[in-house]
Order: sequence, then structure tokens, then C-alpha cells
Amino acid sequence: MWCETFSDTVIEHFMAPRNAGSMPDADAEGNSGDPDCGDSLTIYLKVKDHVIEDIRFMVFGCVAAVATSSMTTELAKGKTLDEALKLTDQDIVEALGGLPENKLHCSVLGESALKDAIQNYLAKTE
Amino acid sequence: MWCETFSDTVIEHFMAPRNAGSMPDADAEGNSGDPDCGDSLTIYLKVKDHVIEDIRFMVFGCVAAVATSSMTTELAKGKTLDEALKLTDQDIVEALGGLPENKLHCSVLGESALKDAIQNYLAKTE
Amino acid sequence: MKKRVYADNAATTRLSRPALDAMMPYLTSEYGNPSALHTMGREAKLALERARNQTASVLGAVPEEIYFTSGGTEADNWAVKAAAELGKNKGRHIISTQIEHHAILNPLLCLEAQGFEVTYLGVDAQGRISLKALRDAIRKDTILISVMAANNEIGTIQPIAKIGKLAKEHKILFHVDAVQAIGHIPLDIQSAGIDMLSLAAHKFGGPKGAGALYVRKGISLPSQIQGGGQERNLRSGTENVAGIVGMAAALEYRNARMGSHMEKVLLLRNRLIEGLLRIPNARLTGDLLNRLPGIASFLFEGVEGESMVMMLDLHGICASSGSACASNGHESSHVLKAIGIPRQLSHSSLRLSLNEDNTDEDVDHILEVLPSVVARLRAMSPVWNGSRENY
Amino acid sequence: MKKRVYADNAATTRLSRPALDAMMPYLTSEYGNPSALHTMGREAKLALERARNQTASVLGAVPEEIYFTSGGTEADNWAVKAAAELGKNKGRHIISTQIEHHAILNPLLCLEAQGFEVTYLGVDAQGRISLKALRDAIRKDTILISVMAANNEIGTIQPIAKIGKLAKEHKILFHVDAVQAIGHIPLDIQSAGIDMLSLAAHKFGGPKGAGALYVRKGISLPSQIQGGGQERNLRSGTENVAGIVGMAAALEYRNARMGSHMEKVLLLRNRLIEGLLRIPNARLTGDLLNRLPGIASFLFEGVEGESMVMMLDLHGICASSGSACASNGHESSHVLKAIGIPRQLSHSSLRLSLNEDNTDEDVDHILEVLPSVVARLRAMSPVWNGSRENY
Ligand SMILES: Cc1ncc(COP(=O)(O)O)c(C=O)c1O
Ligand SMILES: Cc1ncc(COP(=O)(O)O)c(C=O)c1O
Repeated sequence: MWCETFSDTVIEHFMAPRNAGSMPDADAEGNSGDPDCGDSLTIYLKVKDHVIEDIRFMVFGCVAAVATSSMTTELAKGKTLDEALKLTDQDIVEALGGLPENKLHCSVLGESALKDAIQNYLAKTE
Repeated sequence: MWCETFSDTVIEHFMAPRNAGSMPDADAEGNSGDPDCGDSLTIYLKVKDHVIEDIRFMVFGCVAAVATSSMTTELAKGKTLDEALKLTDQDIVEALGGLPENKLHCSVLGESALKDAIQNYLAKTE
Repeated sequence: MKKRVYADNAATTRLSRPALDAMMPYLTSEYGNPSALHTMGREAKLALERARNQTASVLGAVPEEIYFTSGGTEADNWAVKAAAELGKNKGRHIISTQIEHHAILNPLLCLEAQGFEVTYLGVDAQGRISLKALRDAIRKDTILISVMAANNEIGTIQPIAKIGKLAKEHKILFHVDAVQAIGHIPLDIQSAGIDMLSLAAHKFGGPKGAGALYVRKGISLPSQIQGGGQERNLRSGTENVAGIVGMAAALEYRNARMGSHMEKVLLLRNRLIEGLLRIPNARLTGDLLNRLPGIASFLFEGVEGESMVMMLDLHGICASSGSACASNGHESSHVLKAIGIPRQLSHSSLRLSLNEDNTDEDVDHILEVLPSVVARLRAMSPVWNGSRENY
Repeated sequence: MKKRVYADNAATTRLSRPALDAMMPYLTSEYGNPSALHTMGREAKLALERARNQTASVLGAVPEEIYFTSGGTEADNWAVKAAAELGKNKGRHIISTQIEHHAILNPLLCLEAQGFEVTYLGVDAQGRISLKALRDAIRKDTILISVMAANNEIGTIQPIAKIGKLAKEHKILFHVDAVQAIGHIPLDIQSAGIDMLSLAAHKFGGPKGAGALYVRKGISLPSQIQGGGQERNLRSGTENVAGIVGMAAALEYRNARMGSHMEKVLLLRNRLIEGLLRIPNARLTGDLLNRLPGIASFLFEGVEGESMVMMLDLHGICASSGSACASNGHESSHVLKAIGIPRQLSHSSLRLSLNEDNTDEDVDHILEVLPSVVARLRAMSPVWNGSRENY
């Protein structure tokens, strides 16, 4: 329920998102959500030797969507693509110190965009 | 509506009814109401030369019924039978300083019992 | 100033101090709309959910089973009509009792007009239904049993747990109007097998304008009021935050002190009953044992109820005759009729209802005043054949 | 402490001082049940009838035309469903608009499921219905026209008097959801030809949990809740005396100061609108002239509404996005859709609603904070193509 307020970590990431911004020279990008439905996330990757060297995001969405995006990039940064592919929405929620029940779907936004970006990268480089 | 509270006169007659009590040697008596319906009034008359010399009542009923009974006997006492027959429920309500709307029917109780008593007297003596 | 004795607690109660204290912030600085996203909205929402937790925990329910309403009558209406709607494809027979509050009886009348059939169980002279009669009344198409936990006029408590067992055996929804019972006697929703239960805050030291319906998890009750989706979409409308918070605080306070309050109230009430039964031709109505602790209800032969209430009032005593809600007219009480009181006598009822706010002095004052009130009214009563002395 | 600016008065308002003061006796010593016969009951009943008189006099109605409810949603539900019940033998067609509150739309949906037919009038880009479209929609079997006086999301005021005239000409019942209008703009029931009107106390400085339905004399509306017979048998349940008294006091207070309040609020709001429209790609929604004085509603392209509300909240500003009631989900606003806003853009709405409690400093604070909030969110927005500078 909404009355379960956001964790401090969520608020902190919302107010000072890590890795926010676009990346014109990205190696790949991935999307999730639909702006017509109120949330949309794009994740940009810079990959070197199968490792996510740099990562950025642009998001249109609610508090949870912003925090999720920020946390997803934090968790993915420095990981190998294989490791990053194993990141689940639960991992993200946990790292955020939990999300209100009606916001849990937002964590899927992060996982999906990240997976999409990695798959796009792999498709391009194979 | 009930919220229109009782007039001082009503309360005064309720707390100290005039002419309350029975009259074993009455010349006539009259009834109105039905105890099954929650109100019942008996009026006793002593008549001399067509004048109501003495009058008493016994009542089972609400505040308005008690006050009405009391006021009816007050108004009738000393009147000729003809005059007394002309007493209306409005006269009684007026003398009481008004009654709440949902209690107006109580004033009819007084008028009816008085008329009944007078008619019984007239029937007996004719 | 003349002493005032409030002995009409079954009609409504004074707001308890803890309830008022709990409400004040929500009547002043904490005025957010619980649906709003910002801090003030979230504070209000938190207060609401805290109140839901408190209410659930007192009832032995889970918070998701509590739906807030505007009062007992709304909860009763909702339960009965929604259960009928929910069950109408299974059957159209409902069982209730002859002594329910009008908040149950009148919705049942509406349902009868819509083609439902209602069996109104009779009661014995003490106001208790018979379990055998209930068992006999159950049919294949019975979809709802609605029985009050305790009666508002005579205080009689029904064997709710046994009724619940029967209902469960026959897989029939069981609703309990517990408006007079909650906060007054222990009532365990789980062990009593209750599916739905109505309560009203103002009967246990909470504010007027707040109530609740408990609905057992898994019952998908149709909604009561449609709109913005509050109360999990079943009862829309901006929530009466202060009222709900006050209700929960009052309930928690009452419940924590139930034992000691009951004991105190029982002592006062029993002394009152003992004293008043010394009046000639006075009669206690209801069940002496299966009885709400606060309710002392009588018949004083030969005296009309409203005049008693008014004369007591002029002596500073607040009491009632018949049920508070029906006392404006000259209707006779359906409850007294059901326990076999003849019509005329039923106009001679008086209910004194105490709670933990009452004192020994209150009882003394009533015992001093009431006998002479009865005597004075009997002295001029045409339907009183007994002694006309002053008691 | 951080400055707090409450700019969500269309969701709910702070209880006004006169309302709180009027309520306190009924939350403490004056706790009688209005149905009780004794002094305390009569005092409560008097308070209720005083409140009814006050309410009626503000609305230009007579007291017998006012029925108290638990709020605006209940009043709306009652009006719409009861009018349908009342008229169903004459016809089953209802006319309303696409921008009503859910407290109207959802009951209408229920009626549609029961075989009624509803025409939802569209609105222009400012949110106004067309009288011609209304006239064209009227049929022989039209039994009800329900149109809101003013919209809660965009503040647009409808031409109520003209609608009332049309309704009268065709002898169709006319209901007005005036929840956002009462106490904010003058509304004359008589000259507007209104047959039924809903209001909610908490929108004009009264308490949550109280509302009213005005029903023109002579309309025999079916009852809303059945029970003890309160509200002339149409809306049973022990009355929320304190809430109702508070509502009437708030209404009287607001009404007496309507002119000066409106003037003050208009000045504040216009400064707010002017200031915020300097933000690039900001757009005012609703009608600039036919508009509630307190409502400033916007679209800030590229920014999602809830994140704006939350970031403002973290700066001490209480605002809302879309209607308060729908903002928990990711549903897009039906009102913005009706005025032709594309779906994506409709997620970028922000409503700031002021009342006479707001100050010049409040407006300053919003004008200081909001542009940078929009800028920060746009800086990371994938759907924003404009400048990413800080405004
Ligand atoms: C047994 C019972 N049920 C229902 C109600 C109705 O409650 P309320 O008047 O608070 O809506 C009452 C109180 O009058 C009652 O005593
Ligand atoms: C136009 C309109 N109608 C009805 C309502 C419902 O009022 P309440 O939530 O007080 O029941 C509201 C308020 O949310 C409203 O703005």
C-alpha cells in the first residue's frame, strides 16, 4: 500500500540519481516501459571486454521508477555482461531497501531495460 | 418537529397538572384515545345548571397528552356545557403556548374526551 | 446546578478522552487527504491504516478485513444488501430475527420487495432465539443469517458462537450486528464463525459518524458506495480520518479495560435493578444472565414511557423508552412485542443504560427519583389499578 | 523548520477555526443522540436543525430540502441512483459529461449495467460542454441530467444556469455535483433551476465525513440508507452531529466572506499562473475565465506528474497530479483525455490549488522551487526534447 512510505535509499536516489543522463556515444541502449502509460526508461551502455564500463539512464516516471533506474545502473556498473544479466528485480528492490507494494512493478522497469540493452549489445557484436 | 421544545406552560402543566385524579361520584365521564396505542384520557364531570362545576381527568400518555388534559379541564371548568362544547383543539394548543408539530394530535385527545363526557351527560339527562 | 445523570449510553456515549485526544491532530494540523501523494496525505493515510490495524487487532481480524463506514446503520445496510446481491444466484432466502434493529429490518423489507424471502425468528420471553428453530428454518436456498449480538432495548445477548457453528455447517454467510456488543462484551470473530460484523463508534466512546464492517477474507462483497476507490474500492469517499482515528482509539481503550469496566458497570446496574424492582408491578425485561452489562430495562405498569422519560429529564436524568430511534412516534416496540408483552404494557417501558462513566451517586439519584416519578404518573393513570401511594 | 506550503486545497482543506469551534461542544459535553427525548437529545437535535437552517439559507433553499450525508461521494451516489430509480418507469436515459468525478461516473456505470443508457457529453479544449450538444442529446426518455458545477482537476466551471433552463424546459431532473463549487463561487439553486445538488464539507473548511444532498421540495426521492428513520426517513443512522455542525459553520463562514476570499485567492492564483507559464513548454489546462478561483492546473511537458509531486513535497510543497483520487495508479486522467490531451502528455499534469489560507510567501516559494524541479526532471527525461537548462 502507498502508506508504506519510501525507504531513505529510495528518496536519496530519487533526489540525487546516479548515472542520470544520456550517452551519445553508447555502445548499445535498451528500453522498457511506455511513456503513454506513464513510465519509460532508456539505459545506455559502454562495454569493454564484456564488462560494463559506463552506464547511464534517462527516465520518465514516478519516484520508484527514478530510484529503480538509478539503482539498476549502480548495480550493473563494473559487472560483466553475464553477471549483469543475472540481476533480478528482487535484487534491485532489496538494494533500495524495499518498495511499496503498489510500486514493485517499477523494479521490473530497471531489469527489463538493462537486459534489453545487453541483448542489443550482444546482437550487435555477434 | 420534536426539536421545537415544549413551551413553559406545557412543562408546568405536565409537572403540576390541574384537576388530575378520578371522581367516583361524577355525573358523567368521557373517553378518548386507546391505551394500546399509547394514550388514553378519561374526563369526569360534575354539572349543575348546565355549568361544569367540577372536572377531573385521568391520563395515560406523553407529556403533551398530560398537559393537554390538564389545560382542557382548566378551560372547561366553570363554562356552560354549550360553551364547553365549542372548545376546539386549537384553543387548547393556544392556551398551552403551542405544541410541537408531531404532538398536535394530543390536543385532539382533550377536545374529544371533553365532548364525549358532555354528550354522555346530555344523553343521560335528556 | 442540578445533578445530571446520563443513563442513555445505549443510545450514544460521551466521546472518551483517549478518543478525543487521538482525533484532535486530525481536526487541526494533520488535515491531509489520505489519497494525496504528499507528506500530509501520507500522514493521513498512515493514521487510517493504524486505525485499521487497531480495529482489526481488537476484533481478532486482519486489517484487510476492516472496511470503514459512516456508522452502524450503513454497515448493517451494506452487509445485508451486499450479501443478498452476492448470493442471489445461489438462493433468495434469508434468516434473521424479530428483534433486530431497524437498520437490519428495513433493508430486509427492501429485499423482500425485490423477491427475497426472509424468515424472522421469534424469541422467547427473555429475548433469545431458539437454535432448534434456527436449524429448522435453514433451507437449501438460505444465503444469509443475520442475528444481532445483543439487543439495544432489552440487552439480551444471543448465542452467537452456536449460531456461527450452524451457519458454517450449512455454508451460509453469517452477519452479526454487533453495534451494542463491541466494546461491551468479549466477542471473538474467529471462534464465533462470524463472516461479517457491524459496529458503530459512538456506542463505545467513539465519535458519531464512524463505523466499520468486518468482512472475512475471501468474501467478495459488492461495493457499498462507488467513486474514487477508497476502502479497497468497496466504499468510496474521502475518509473521515479524525472520526476513524477516534473510533479506533476508543475501541482500543475500551477493550484494554473491558474486564474492569464490565465489573464496575455490572455492580452499578445490578444495584439499580434491585432497587427499581422494589417498585410495585415493576418488571425487568430481557434475560437476567445473557445480558449486556450496562442495560437495565423495565416495564412500569400503568405509566406511559415518554412521560417517564420527560419527568426523569426534568429531574436531570437522561433515560429512554423503547429504542431511541423509534421513540419519536407512538409506535409500540417490536422487541417488546416479540418477547410477548401486551401492546398496552409495551408503552410502559423504560431503559436505563450505564457505562463506566456512571457512579454510585448516579444510581443513588435514580433510585431516589424514579419511584416517585412512577408514583406520580400512576396517581393520574386510568390504566393503573394498583396502589396509588407514593413509594 | 522547512517552510510548508499547502497547495492541495481541491483535495481537502484545513478545518476552519469557526468550524472547529462550533464542533468542540459536540465532541465534548453535548453528546446526546438527536433521536433521544431528553434534554441532551433535544440539544443535539436543535444543533442539527440549526445546521440545516444555516446550510439551507446559504444555498437559497428551505431546511426541509437539505439531507445530511457522510460526504460528497455518498450524496452523488444517492442522487444519481435514486433519480434513476424514481424515473425508471418514465425512461432510462441519463445525460452526464465525460469529465465528472468518479463519484458520478462509477454509479452511472452501475446503472448502465442495470439497463440504463448514459450519454456522456464531451467537452471542448477548455473543458466546457456545449449547450447545443446537450440539447441534441435530450430524448423523450431522458430522466436525469447530472453535470458538475466545476471540475476538480482543471477548475472549469460549467454554464449551470443555462443547463438548468434546458432541463426545466424538458421537465428533466437536474443534478449538480457542486462539491468543488460550494463555498468557492456563488451558486443560486433557484435561478439555476437545480433539482438536486451535492456538497462535501471538507472542500470548504469543514470536516471530512460530512456532506449534504439538496433535494428540491416535491421530489420524492427513494431513501439512501434504511434504519431508524433519521433525515425524514431518507438517510437513516445516528447523525454525525459534530461533523454536521462543523460543516454548517464552515459554509456560513466561507459564504459570508466569499467576495473577499475569492478576490484574494484570485490574485494569488493569477500570480502563480503567470509565473509558472514562464517555464518553457508549460501549459495551463482548463478555462482561463470560467474557472474556480483557487485552481492552477498545468502540463509540464516531459515530466511525469507523480515525480513532480514528490519532489515538490521534498521541498515542503503539497500539490497533486491528476485528481487526488486517481493518483495512486498509473491511470491517465479521464478529464485531460476529454479536453484532448495526448496520453503521454496527460501524465505530466500538476494541480496547485489555493484557498484563503495561502499567502504571497506561499506563491513565492512555489515560484522559486517548481521551475528547478521541472528542469531537474527534464534533464533526465527521455521524452523531453527541449532545452535542458536550469530555468
Ligand atoms: C443494535 C443496533 N444496530 C444498529 C444501530 C444503528 O447504529 P447507528 O445509529 O450508529 O447507525 C444501533 C444504534 O442505534 C443499534 O443499537
Ligand atoms: C467534483 C467532486 N465530486 C465529488 C467528490 C467526492 O467527494 P468526497 O471525496 O468528499 O466524498 C469530489 C472530491 O474528491 C469532487 O472533487
